[in-house]
Amino acid sequence: MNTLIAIIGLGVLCLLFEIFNLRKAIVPLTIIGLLGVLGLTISEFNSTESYYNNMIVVSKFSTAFSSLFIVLTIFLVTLGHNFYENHQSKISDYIAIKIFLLAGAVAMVSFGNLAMFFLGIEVLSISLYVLAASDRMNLKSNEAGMKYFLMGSFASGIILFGICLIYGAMGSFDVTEISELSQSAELPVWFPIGIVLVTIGMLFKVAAVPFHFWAPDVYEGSPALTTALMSTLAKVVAMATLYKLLSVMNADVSESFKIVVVVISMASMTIGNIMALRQTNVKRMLAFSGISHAGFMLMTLLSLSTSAGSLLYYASAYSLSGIAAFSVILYVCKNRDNEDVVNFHGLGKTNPLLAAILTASLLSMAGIPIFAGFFGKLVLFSQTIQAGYLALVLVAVVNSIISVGYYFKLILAMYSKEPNEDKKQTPFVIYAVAVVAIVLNIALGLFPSLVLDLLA
Amino acid sequence: MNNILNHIGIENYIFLSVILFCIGVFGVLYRRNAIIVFMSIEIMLNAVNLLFVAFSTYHQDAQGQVFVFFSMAVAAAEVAVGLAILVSIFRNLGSITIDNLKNLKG
Amino acid sequence: MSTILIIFCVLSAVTLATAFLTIFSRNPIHSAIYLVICFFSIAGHYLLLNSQFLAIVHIIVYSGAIMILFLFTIMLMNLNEEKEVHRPRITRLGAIVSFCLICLILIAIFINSKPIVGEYVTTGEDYQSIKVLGKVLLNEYMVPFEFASILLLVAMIGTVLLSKKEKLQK
Amino acid sequence: MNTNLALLLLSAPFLGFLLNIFFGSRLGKTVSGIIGTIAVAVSFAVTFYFFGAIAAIPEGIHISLFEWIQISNFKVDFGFQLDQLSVLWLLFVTGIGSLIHLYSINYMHDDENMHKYFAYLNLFVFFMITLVIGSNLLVMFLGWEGVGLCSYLLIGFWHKNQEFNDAAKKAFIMNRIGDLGLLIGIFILGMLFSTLDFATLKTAISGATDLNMYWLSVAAFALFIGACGKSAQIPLYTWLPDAMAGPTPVSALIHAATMVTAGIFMITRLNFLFDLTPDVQNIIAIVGAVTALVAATIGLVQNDIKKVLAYSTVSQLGLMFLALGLGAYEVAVFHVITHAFFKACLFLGSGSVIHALHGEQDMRNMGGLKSAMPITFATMLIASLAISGVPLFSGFFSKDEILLVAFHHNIPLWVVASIASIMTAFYMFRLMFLTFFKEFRGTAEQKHHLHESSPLITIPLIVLAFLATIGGLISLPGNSWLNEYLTPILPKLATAEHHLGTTEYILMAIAVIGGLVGIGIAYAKYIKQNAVPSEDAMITGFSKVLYNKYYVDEFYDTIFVKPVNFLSRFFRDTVESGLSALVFGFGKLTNEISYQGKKVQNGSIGLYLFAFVLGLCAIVSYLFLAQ
Amino acid sequence: MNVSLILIILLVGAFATFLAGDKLASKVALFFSLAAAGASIALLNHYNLGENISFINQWITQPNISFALKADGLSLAMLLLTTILTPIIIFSSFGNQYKNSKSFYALILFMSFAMAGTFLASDGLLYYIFWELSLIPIYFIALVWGNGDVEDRKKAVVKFFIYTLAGSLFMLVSFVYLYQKAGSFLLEDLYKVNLSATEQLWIFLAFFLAYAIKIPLIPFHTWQANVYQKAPTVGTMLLSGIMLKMGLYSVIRWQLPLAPLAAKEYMYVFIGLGIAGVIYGSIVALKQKDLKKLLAYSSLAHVGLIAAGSYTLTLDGLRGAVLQMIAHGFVVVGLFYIAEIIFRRYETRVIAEMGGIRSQTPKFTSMFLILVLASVALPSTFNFVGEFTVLYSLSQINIWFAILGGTTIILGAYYMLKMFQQSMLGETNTRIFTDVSGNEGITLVLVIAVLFFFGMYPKPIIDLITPSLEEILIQINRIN
Repeated sequence: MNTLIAIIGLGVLCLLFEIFNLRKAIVPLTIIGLLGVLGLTISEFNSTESYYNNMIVVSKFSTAFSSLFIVLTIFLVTLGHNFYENHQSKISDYIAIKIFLLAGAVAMVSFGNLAMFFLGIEVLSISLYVLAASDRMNLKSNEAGMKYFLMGSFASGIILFGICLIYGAMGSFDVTEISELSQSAELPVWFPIGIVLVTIGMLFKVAAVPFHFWAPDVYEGSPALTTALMSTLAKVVAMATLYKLLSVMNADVSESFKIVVVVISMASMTIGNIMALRQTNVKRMLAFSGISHAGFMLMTLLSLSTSAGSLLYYASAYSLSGIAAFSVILYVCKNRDNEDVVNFHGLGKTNPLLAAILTASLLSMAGIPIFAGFFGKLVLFSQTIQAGYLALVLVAVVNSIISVGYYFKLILAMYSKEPNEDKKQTPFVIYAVAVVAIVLNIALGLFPSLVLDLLA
Repeated sequence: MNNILNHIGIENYIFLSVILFCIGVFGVLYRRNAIIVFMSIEIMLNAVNLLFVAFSTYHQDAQGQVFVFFSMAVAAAEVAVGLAILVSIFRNLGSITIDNLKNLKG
Repeated sequence: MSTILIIFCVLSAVTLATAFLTIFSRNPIHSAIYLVICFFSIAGHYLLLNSQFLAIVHIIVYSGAIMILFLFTIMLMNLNEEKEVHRPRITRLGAIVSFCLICLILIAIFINSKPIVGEYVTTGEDYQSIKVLGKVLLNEYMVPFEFASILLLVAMIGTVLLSKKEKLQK
Repeated sequence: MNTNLALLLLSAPFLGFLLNIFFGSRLGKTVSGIIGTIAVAVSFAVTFYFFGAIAAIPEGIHISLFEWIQISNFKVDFGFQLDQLSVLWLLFVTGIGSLIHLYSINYMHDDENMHKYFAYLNLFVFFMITLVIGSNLLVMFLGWEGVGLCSYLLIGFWHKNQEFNDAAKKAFIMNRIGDLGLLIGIFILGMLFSTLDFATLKTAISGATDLNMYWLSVAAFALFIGACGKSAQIPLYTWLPDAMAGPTPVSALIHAATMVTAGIFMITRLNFLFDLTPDVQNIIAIVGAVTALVAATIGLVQNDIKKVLAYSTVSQLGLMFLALGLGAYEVAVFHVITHAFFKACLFLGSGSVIHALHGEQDMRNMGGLKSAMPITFATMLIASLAISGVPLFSGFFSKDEILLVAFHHNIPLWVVASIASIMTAFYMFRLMFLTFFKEFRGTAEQKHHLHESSPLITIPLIVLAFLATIGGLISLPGNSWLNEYLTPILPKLATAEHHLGTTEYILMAIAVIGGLVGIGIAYAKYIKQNAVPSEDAMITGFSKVLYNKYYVDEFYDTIFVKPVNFLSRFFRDTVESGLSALVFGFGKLTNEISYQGKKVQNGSIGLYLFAFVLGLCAIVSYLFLAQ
Repeated sequence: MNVSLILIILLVGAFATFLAGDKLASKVALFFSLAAAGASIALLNHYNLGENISFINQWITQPNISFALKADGLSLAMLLLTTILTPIIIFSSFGNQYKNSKSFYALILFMSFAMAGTFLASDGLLYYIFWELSLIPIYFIALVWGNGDVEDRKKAVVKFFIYTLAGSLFMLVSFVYLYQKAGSFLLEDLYKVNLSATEQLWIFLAFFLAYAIKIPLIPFHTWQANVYQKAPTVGTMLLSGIMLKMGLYSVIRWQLPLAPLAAKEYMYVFIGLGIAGVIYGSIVALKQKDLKKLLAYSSLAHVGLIAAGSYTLTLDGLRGAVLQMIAHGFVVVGLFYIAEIIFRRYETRVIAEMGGIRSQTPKFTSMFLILVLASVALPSTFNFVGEFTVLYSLSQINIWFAILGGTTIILGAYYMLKMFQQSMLGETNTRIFTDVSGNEGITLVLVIAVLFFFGMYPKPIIDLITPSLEEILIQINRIN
C-alpha cells in the first residue's frame, strides 16, 4: 500500500516539477524517488498485510513483482532522459504517465478486490494508449495508438464482462471471499465463464496467440522507448497479473482449461518464433519474440501452486535482457526513421561494447547458458515436465531452436557486415542502463537462487 | 419490498445484456468508421453495466452498483483518450476510416 | 405476464433496436442520436430495477458527457455525411458470422446451465439508496475511488499530451 | 648381455637412420653411406654372435622391454625373441643388407639425396629386424608396417616423378589390404587364446584340447591374406612389379631378398597354427602354385629388365608359398635363403647394367654387354643358372625340394610348379641373352660410356654369386643341416624321414631337363634366331595379354578404384549436398511459412478482431459446450 | 588444490587477455594456457598420489544444481588433452596477425575454459552449461576471423550453431526429465534412477542426437566440412582437436551409463552407424579438392570408429576410444597446422594448386609425412594403439565390424597418401616454399613427440583411464 501511495505521490510531484520549471531535474529526481520507493518496497518484503477492506493485499508475490516493475521503470525513465531530449516541453507528462503506469502495474499485482484489478489494468492500458500514440505527428505512431486503443478497449470490455459474471456468481468482488465461495459445490456456470473471459482479456494483454495480432503492429509503430516499455514492463505485468488472478481466486483450474493453456502456449511460441524469422524491423522482430516468450511464460499456469518463483525469474530474465536490447536499439536507431536490421550492420566494429551487450541479451532470450534466460527456461521445463506436459516442453525446445535463427540474424548483422557509418557519440545513460541491465541478467544467471527461492 | 427479479428473472437480464454485448461486438467488427466503433464499444460497456445492476439486485448488494461507477469512469477516460488519438489521426490522415490504417503489417 | 415484465420487454426491445440502428445508420449523427436513445432505455432499466441514483448518473455521464464529446468530435471533423467506403463483403460476412457465433455460444451456455429455481432473495434492507451507495463507495471502496481519480488524471494528461502542440526547439 | 646385444642389434640401424636423417646432408655423401653400411654391418656382426650362441639355447632368447598395449584379456609387451628362425632370417637380412648398403655407396653416389636414401635403408633394416625378432604378433606387426613404410619411401625415392609416387602409394595400399587381414587374424588369435606372444601361443595351441577349428581356420586365412599382401601373392601381387620404380639396390634388398619374404617368415613362425588348418594350407598351396605360374607367364614377355626380375620374384615367392601350403616350411625357408642370394645378385647385376647405361632399363636397347662388363656378366650368369635350377647351384637344391614335396602331395600342383620353373629358366636366359649377348642396341652415346662398374658394386656381386653357388650346401638332400637347425621351431622335422629313392632321382632329372629345355629355347630364339622383342605397338595375340600382365591392373582399376572414385564423387556432389539441403530444408521451410504468415498479418484491425472473437468462441465453446 | 583451479586460470586468463590489449594478447594467452597446462599436470600428480582433487559445492537449491567437478582418470585425461593442446594451438597462431587479437585470444581461452569444464563437470546441468558455453566462442571465432566469402561463412557457421544447439536442447530435456526422477542433477544420483526400457530408449536417443551432431556421426555431419573450411585454422584445431572429443567423451561419461539398457539393445545399430561413418568419410575424403575439407572428412571417418568403439560397451572399446580420442586430437591439430603453414606460404588450400614442395623443404615434408602416417595409424604412433584397441573391441562384437571398420586403414592410407602425393610431391614447384620457421617447427615437433612417445609407451594413459572406465562399465552393467 505504501508503495502505491509513494508512487502516486511521485507521479504528482513530476507534474509539479513542470510547474516549478524544474525540467532538467525531473529525470534524476524521479530516479531518486523511484529508488526510494524500491527501498520502501523491499523493506516491506516479508510483511503480508491487507489494507482498506482488503482492497490492497501486500504479499511476497506482490512486493517481489512490484520491485521488478520499479526496477524496470527506473531503467525506462533513465532511458527517457536521452530519448526525450528533443521533447523537453512534454517531458514531465511523459515521465508522469510512466509513473502512473507503474502505479497501475503495482495495483494489478497487489489487488485484493476486482475493482482494484480493473482500475489498475485500465490505468496501465490508458497510459500505454497514450504513450503509443504520443508521437503525434507520426502517422505510424497514430496508427499504433489507434490499433492498440481499439483492441485494448475491446479486451477491456471482455474483462469487464467476465468480472460481471464472477460478481453475478459470487455476489462479491473480494478475491478472498470469491476464493472461499469457489470451494462450495453449487456454483453457477457464470463463475467459470467469467474466469475464462477475464483470462482471455489478459491473454490479449500478454499478446498470446490468437489474441496477439496487435502486438507487432503496435510495437513497430510506437516510439522506441514505448515499445521497450510494452515489451518488458507491460508484458511482465500482464503475465504476473494473470498468474495472480488465477491463483488467488482459487479458480479450480480444470483439466480442459489446462489443455487450452497448453494449446495457446504452443501456438504462441510457434507462431511468434516462426513469424519473427522473416522480419527485418528489429522492433517487430522483438514483438514476435515477445509473443513466443509469452507462450513460455504461460507454461507457469500449468502448475499454479509452485511456479510463482519461476515466473518471477523468467520475467526478470526476459525483461532485463529486453531492457538491455532496447537500450542498444535506442542508441542505434536514434534519429532514424526505422529500426531496420540494416542499421545494425557493423555495430561490432563501431561500438563493440554495445554490440556485445546486444549479443548477450539476445543470447539470454535464446536461452544460452549462463545468461538468466537459460535458467528461466530450465525451471519452466522442469516444472512443466513435472506437471506432466512433456509434449509442450518438446514443442518449446523446437521453438528455442527456431528462435536462434532470428536472434542470430541480428548478431550476424553486427559482426559480419561492414558498418555503414562512423562511430557516433554514445550517451552515458545508454551505456549505464545497458551495462547495468545485462550485468543484472548475468548475475541472475550465476546466482539463480537469489530470485528463484524468493517466492518459495 | 419485493424483489423485482421475481417478475422478470435474472436469465432475461443475462440474455438481454449478452445480446447487447454481442451487438457491440458486432458493431466493432462491422463498421469501419472509428466513431461508430467507439460507440459500439460503449454499447458493450453499457451491456455489462446493465448486468451489474441486475446482479446487484439479484444479490441485494450495493457493490455491483458501485462498480458501475468505476466502469463509467473508465468509459469516460477511454473515450477521452480515444477521441484524442482519433483527432490526431484525422489531422494527419484526413479520414477516420480504420481500414486506412494499414501501414503497419507483415 | 405482469406489467413489469411487459415494461421490461418493451424497454429491451427499444434498447436492442436502437443499438442495432446505431450500428447500421450511415450518418454518424444519426448513430449518435440512436445511441442516446439506447442509453435512455438502459436508464429505464435501471429505474425498473429501482436504482434511481444510478439511472440519473448514467444519463448525466453517458448522454450528457460522453455523447456530447462524440457529437463534438463528429462536428469537429465534419463527419455528418457518409464518407465510409464500401466495405468488402468478406468483412461483413465475417462480422455477421462472428456475431451469430458468439451470441449463440453464450446464450447456449446460459440456457444449458441450471436454471435458478425458487424465489429470489429479498433481504428488505436498503441497498441502493444514495445514502447506502455513498457509504459503500467512500468507506469500503475508498481506495478504488481514489484510484479512479488517478485514472482520470492519466486520461487527462494523456489527452493533453496527445493534443498539445510542441514548442519547436530549433 | 644378450639383452644389450639384442638392443645393439636393433638400435645400430636406427642410430644410422637418425644420424643420416638429421646430419646426413652435412656429413657428405660418402660419410653418410659409410655410416649406413657400418650400422648394418654391426647388426650383422651381432647376428653372427647370436648365430653361434643360439645353438646352446634351443628355446631361444626372450627379452621383454616394457608393456606396450593393454587389452582387456591380455597385455602386449614390447619384447623380442631370438631363436633359430629369427637368427637365420637376421643372418641373411643383415648380411645381404650390408652388401647392398655397400653397393649403394657407389650406386647412389650421383643422387643429391643420398643421405636420405641411406637413412631410409637403415630404417628399413631396423624395422625388418623388429619384424623378425618381435616376440609377439604385434611387435612383428610394427615391423611389418614399418618395412611397408620404408618400401613406400624408397619406391617413391625419386619423388619428382609422379608415376614413381603412384607406384609407391600402390605398394603401400596393397600392403595395407593385407595388413588388415593380418590384424583380423591377430584379433581372432587374441580372442581365442588371450595372448599374442609366439611362445605362449604355441603352448596354448598345442596344449589345447577343444580348439574352435572354425575360428582357427578363419584366423589362419586372415593371416595368410596378410602374407599375400606383403609377399605379393595373387590377388595382391600387382604392386611388386610397379615397385621397381625405386632404386635398384632397394629392389634387391626389399623387393627380392628380405621384405617380401616376411609373409613366409610369418607363416613359418606360426607353423603350429597352420598345421592345424589343412583347408587354409590347401588354399595357400594353390595360391602359391597359381601365382608362380601366372607371374612366370607374364615374365616371359617383359622387356624391362627389372620387371622380368620382379615377376620372377613373384613367381619364386609363389613356389615358396606352395611349399608352405604343403607343410614343408623348411623347404620354403631354404628357398627363401637361396632365392635371397641369387635374386639379390640378379638385381644388383641388373643395377650395375642400368648404372652403366645411365638409367636404361629396356632390354631391347641393350645387348652385347658381356665384354664391357665381364664381372657383372659372370655373376649374373651364375645367379641365372642358380634360379633356373641347374644342378649344383643353390637354386637347384631348393627348387627341387619344392617340386619333390609337391609331387608327393599333389600331382597337378607339381605340374604347375614344374611348368613355372621351366618358364623361369626360359625368361632368365632370355634376359641374359638380350642383355649380354649379340650387339649393343643402345645409342652411341651410351656405348661410348660403357664400362665395368667400380669394385664397390662388383664385390657384393661376387660375394652374392659365390653364395648363390654354394648356398645349396646348407640343405643337401638326405643330409640337411638346415632341417636340423630348424628342429626347435619345426618339431615335425625330427621325425621326418628323408630318403632319396628312384622317384626322387627321376623327378630331379625331369626338373633339370625342364630347366635345360627352357634355356635351350631361349638360346634358340634369341641367339640363333637373333630375335629382339618387338615394339610395344606390334605385340599381338596372347603375348599382348601377357605383356599387359593379363590386364589385372586394369581389372582392379575397373572393379575397385573406379567405383570407389565414382562413389567418392557421387557422395561429394550428390549425397553431401543432398544431406546439406535436407538440413537447410528445415530452415527454408520455416522461413517459407514465416513468409506466408506475414501475409496473414495484413494490418487490418477488422481481421485482428475477427481472430480475437473466433479465438474467444473457440475457447468458450470448447470449455463449456464440448464437455 | 582441486580442479576448479584450472577453470579459474583459464577464465581469468580470458579476461586478462582481453584487457591486455591487442599487442600483448597472444603472449598473455600463451602464458595462461601454459599455466593451465602446468597446473593440470600438477593436479595429475596429486591425483596419482591418491589425493582428492574433486570439487563440489551446492550452487542452486531449487532446482537442485551443484557445482560439481569430478576428476577421475577419464576426466583428467581429457582435461590434459585440452590444456596441453590449447597452448600448442595458441602458439601455432603466432605466425598470423589477427585484427582485434585481444578478443580473439580471449575467446580461445574462454573456449578452452568451457571445454575443460565440460570434461570435468559431474553435475548434469553444469555439464550442459559448459557444453553450450563452448559453442559461443567458436561461433564468433569462425564468424569473425574465418576465411572465404562472408555470406557462405555466415551460412555455414549459423547452420553449425543452430544444428548443434538443436541437438543439445533435446539432451537438456532428457536431463530435466531425469532430474524429475532423481531430484538432483548429480551423475551419481542420476545413476540411481530406475527407468523403464522405453524411457531409456528415448533418453538415449535424445543424448544421441546431441552427440551425433557434435561428434559428428553420419548423417548428422553436414555442418562439419564447411565449418572446418571456413573457420580460421585455430578454430578448426579447437573444433577438431578438442571439441569433437566433447561429444565422444560424453557418450562414454553420460549416455552409456545413463541408458544402458537402450545402449545394449541397440548396440548394433549404433556401431553400424559409426562404421558407416568410417567408410563414408573415407570415401568422401578421396575426392576433396580442399585440404581442410579433406581433413574434415578424415576426421569424420576417425570419429566414426571411435564412436563405434564406445558403443561396443566393452572395456577395450571404451579404452580404445579414449586413447584414439587423445591421439586423434593431437594428430588432427598437427595436420591442420600443416594446412595453415602451406596457406601461409601459398595462400591456397586447394590441393591441386600445391605440389612439388618436398624438394624444397625436407623438414616440413618429414613432419607432414609423419603426421600423415600417424593419422593412418602406423604402428609406433599413438593412433595405432587406439585404433588397434578399438578394432579389437569391434571384433569381439562381430568380426565383420572389425573388417568393415578396418577398411579405414586401407582407405585412410589411400586418401591421405594421395593427398600427400598431390600436395607435396612431384616436379619442384615454381613458387618458393620456405622451410618451417622456428615456431612452426617447435609446434609440430611437440605434437609428433607426443604421438611417438605414447605410441610406444601408452601405459601412463592406460593406467590413468582404466579405473574410471571400469567404474563406468560397472554402471553400464548395473541391474536396477
